[in-house]
Amino acid sequence: MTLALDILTVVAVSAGAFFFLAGTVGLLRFPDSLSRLHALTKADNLGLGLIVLGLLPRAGGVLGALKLIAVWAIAQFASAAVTQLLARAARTAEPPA
Amino acid sequence: MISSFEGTTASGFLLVLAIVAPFIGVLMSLALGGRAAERIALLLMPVGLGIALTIASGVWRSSAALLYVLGGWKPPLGVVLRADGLSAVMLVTTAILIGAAGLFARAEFQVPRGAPERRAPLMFWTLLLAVWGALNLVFLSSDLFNFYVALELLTFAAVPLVCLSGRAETLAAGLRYMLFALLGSVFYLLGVALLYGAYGVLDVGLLSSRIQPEPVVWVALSLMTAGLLAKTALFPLHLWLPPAHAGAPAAASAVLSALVVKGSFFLIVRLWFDVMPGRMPEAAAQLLGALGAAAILFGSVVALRQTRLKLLIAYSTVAQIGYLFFVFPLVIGSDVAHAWNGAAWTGGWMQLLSHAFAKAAMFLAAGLIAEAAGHDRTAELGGIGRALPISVIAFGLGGLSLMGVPPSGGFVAKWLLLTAAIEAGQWWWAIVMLAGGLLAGSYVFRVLGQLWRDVDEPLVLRTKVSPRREAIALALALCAVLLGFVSLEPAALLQIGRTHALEFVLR
Amino acid sequence: MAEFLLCAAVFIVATVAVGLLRLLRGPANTDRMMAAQLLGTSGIAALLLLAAATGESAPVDIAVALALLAAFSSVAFVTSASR
Amino acid sequence: MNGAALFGVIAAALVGLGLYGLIVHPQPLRKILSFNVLGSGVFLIFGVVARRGAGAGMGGDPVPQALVITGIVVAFSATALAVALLLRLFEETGRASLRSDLSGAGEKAGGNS
Amino acid sequence: MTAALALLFDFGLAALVLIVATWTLMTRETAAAAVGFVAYGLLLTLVWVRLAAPDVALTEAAIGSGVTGTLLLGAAARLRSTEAAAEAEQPGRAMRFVVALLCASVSAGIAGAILMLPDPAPTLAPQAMAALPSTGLGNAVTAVLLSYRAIDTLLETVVLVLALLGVWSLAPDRVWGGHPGPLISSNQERVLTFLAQLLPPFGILVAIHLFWIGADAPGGKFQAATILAAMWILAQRAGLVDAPPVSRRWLRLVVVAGPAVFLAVGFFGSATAGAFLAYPEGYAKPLIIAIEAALLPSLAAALALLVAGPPARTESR
Repeated sequence: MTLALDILTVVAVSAGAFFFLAGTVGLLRFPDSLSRLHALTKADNLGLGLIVLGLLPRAGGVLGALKLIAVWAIAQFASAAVTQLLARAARTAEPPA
Repeated sequence: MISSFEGTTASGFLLVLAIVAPFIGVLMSLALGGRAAERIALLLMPVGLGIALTIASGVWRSSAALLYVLGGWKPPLGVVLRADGLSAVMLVTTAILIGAAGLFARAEFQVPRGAPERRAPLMFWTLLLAVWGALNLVFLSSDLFNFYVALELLTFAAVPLVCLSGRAETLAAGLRYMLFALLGSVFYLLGVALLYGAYGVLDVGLLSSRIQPEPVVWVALSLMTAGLLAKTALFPLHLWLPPAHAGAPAAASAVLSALVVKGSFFLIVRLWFDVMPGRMPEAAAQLLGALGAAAILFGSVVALRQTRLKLLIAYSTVAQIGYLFFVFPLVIGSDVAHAWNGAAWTGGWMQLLSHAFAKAAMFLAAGLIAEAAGHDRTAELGGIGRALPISVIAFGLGGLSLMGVPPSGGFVAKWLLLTAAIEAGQWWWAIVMLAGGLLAGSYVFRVLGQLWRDVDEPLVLRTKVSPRREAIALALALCAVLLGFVSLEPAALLQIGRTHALEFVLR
Repeated sequence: MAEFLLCAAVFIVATVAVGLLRLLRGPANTDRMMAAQLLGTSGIAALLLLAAATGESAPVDIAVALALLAAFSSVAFVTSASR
Repeated sequence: MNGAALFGVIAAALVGLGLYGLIVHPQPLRKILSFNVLGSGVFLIFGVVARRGAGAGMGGDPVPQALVITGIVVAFSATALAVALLLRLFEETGRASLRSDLSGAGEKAGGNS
Repeated sequence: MTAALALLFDFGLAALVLIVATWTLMTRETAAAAVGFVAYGLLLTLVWVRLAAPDVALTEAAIGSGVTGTLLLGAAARLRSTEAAAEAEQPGRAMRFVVALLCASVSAGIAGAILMLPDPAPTLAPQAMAALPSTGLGNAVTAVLLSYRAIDTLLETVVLVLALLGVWSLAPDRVWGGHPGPLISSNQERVLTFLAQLLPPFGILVAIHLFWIGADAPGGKFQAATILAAMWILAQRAGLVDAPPVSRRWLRLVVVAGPAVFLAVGFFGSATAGAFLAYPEGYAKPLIIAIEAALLPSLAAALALLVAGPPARTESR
């Protein structure tokens, strides 16, 4: 059981780290603000989500797990809204050519 | 280490009250609003003066510092309040001057019965109380970090007072003052961090028993001193002072020039005479003296060229602050055995006190003149001497003390410093003092000449000036003069509480 | 396991270090804010990993606060820019 | 070199950087920002001092840590007051500069800031 | 292995802090610098975690980066039109070089002093720990703030009140007593409204959590109050609530209540425990929690109102 959970942790955390890498590369390489924003969302949603998932078995108690889920939920909702707001700001900053 | 603290002395609780009472006033004024602020302030003023006098008499009678251990936690973990002779003198001076400023300001910041709350009066009274509380904390605390909090309280109370009128130039002056003050306190805090890192204590007494002359200490103390110099507006860090002090309402200018800049000077003295007694390097002492000399010459020359009364008085503050810094080369440079009884020490404090009274009187008088004439351009104030003789006399008497004309407090101060300079063989400071006196004479008499000048058509006053307010300015000016008649015996008060420091000097 | 989690934290912070180039390069301030946003999220991830690796709970609380305030900063950015 | 010493050096560098910005930048807002960087450097020095004093089962000396918390709140208050002053100055004059603020004050000398 | 990893992490973090700080100070545009400052604050939070100061890390995240960042971002946006004029006032190259030299020597002196600090370092940690049981607390930082050095904290809350008074005192006379900040219509941005409805419940929960654990674990009133303040500002920015007029009695009472209760407990201590700000035996923890509970709304209101600025209008929504 613990081995399976450990494997879950390793896999999920590694996958999460990968999405952070992907998000960063996207943020750097994509040509315009909107597609960069898209890359950012990936890191925000999937990267953090997977890491939280991976850490859940190690949270040590219900309160710890709840906190982890709260972090994820807050980051999730906030990033969804913030992405829209930033997208609007980006559109007004550089109007499509 | 803890056992070296004897604990709270009798009537030590008064130290807490001296600090806390003004802040209780601030909170109540804000909560009640409207007319309450003025009443609370005026009610607290006699109470505060009573507390200050009781503390002073307690220090005088017991010939020892009063102590109060806050929260029952002795240093190094806790914080103590400590009132020595210096604290006592400063507490009483502050209470008198704050009271005078308050009585003077009533005409300007009164709220009529039933009128809605107005911004300026509410702010003036609460901030005046806040300045008072912050100064009392500076004088009574004996913990390096607590000093920092006191400095910040002082800044937050003083800056809004500068911009109370809301005019653009006072806003700019206030912002500049704020930036200088913040830079000053952050440098002070930096030094505190290093000292704590080296010795693990913040209490002045404990620190002075552990501190060693080593590189970390020199770095820390020079950073702290530099920060405090910026707040004291010692040349060349004086740029913020003239516009700030000239732009504030008269009563606030009086408090700022007479007391607030002295707060940071007081901490410099605490650092070099209590934390690190008698160990200031000769070169540093001479440097401070040289900056003081430059301040005297520069401030006086620029004051001479001012065309507006309040700016002239503000530049004269820049110059008069310079004299205070002669204490460092003269006390540290003279024969150490005589250092504490030395003329320089007493002269320095006499200068601080006489300048406080003289400058407060001058700002209040200038405020009345500006109020009556509608402006303070000296060239156009001819004939005001006839219209407001008492104010002009108050201004003139204050000026005499600045010049050092006998018999005034300023004379005694400058005479003591002068003789100390000659006795110590540092005649160059004596020359600067003489030149400073002559320059002060020129700018004071130039203005007095303009104010007394006869004009063909009599000056039309915009408003009537209440004789009571003129009397307050005159009374303060007379105090500055009368300080010259006081026998120097009470100067022994300045020595009380210095004993543990004395051991270091004599060793 | 602790070492793996620490490694992951180091890795994520390293990627962010590269991502901060976007902060420096811009060109628009919106891009810069995105980089700050990503930094916030990865900071949260790193704190969670650190907490799991060391067994302390404090970093998790800091992460919760960061999650709230990262969103807050972005809102402040957008609303002040649009005013 | 351990972590505390490393961050100590960084803190010293931040103080220098903040001081440079505070002196060189003409815009008051940049001065305020520089002040915040300078302040954070000072706080970090407290942090390093605290970390060096770890003991008695604690990762750091709690006294300097508590002082930093007080310091951060004070620095924020200072920033808020300075920013409010600056914005009011801008509303009144349309400018945000400390220069030539004495033009209306009839002052000739001493304005050489 | 772990130690090496940690050191690697520290080096990377230190380099990032230095790069972002330098860029923030040197970049041309002030708004960009303000964004840089937010990022800088986030990095500092990590540094504080690494320095084993989680209480400070929370404060830095909340105040240093979050609320200060908001203040700077807002001011930079307002002052954008003044940027070009300021450019011309920059001192010349030679002057900047001299200043840089001066600052470098200051840095070098401080760095030298830090490296010369004695080893083993003097510390009050053992004393703070030994005295902890008598306060009933589990968090030594909270004990320093509310017991050993309670006077600093008491006066610091007065500093906040004074700062607020100072900000309010800048109001033009004609709008005295009015609302701070510009008039914001509700439903301007649907997304923003959504966020401002969604986040505050979370924020309040988190604040209560931080407040509650503060006695025994990292956290406490300052951090909790800042989060509450941030939520209030968020709701204001979204136009959900209006900043209250500064003449409101309830508002002033909320601001004053915290320091007032603190003072009252202080005097209670001088009557019952022999010293101002002392706690009677066995009652330390409940009294400290009472002070913190009274401070929480006061601090939150003061912080949020400091960000909102001076009264600017008399018309309400």
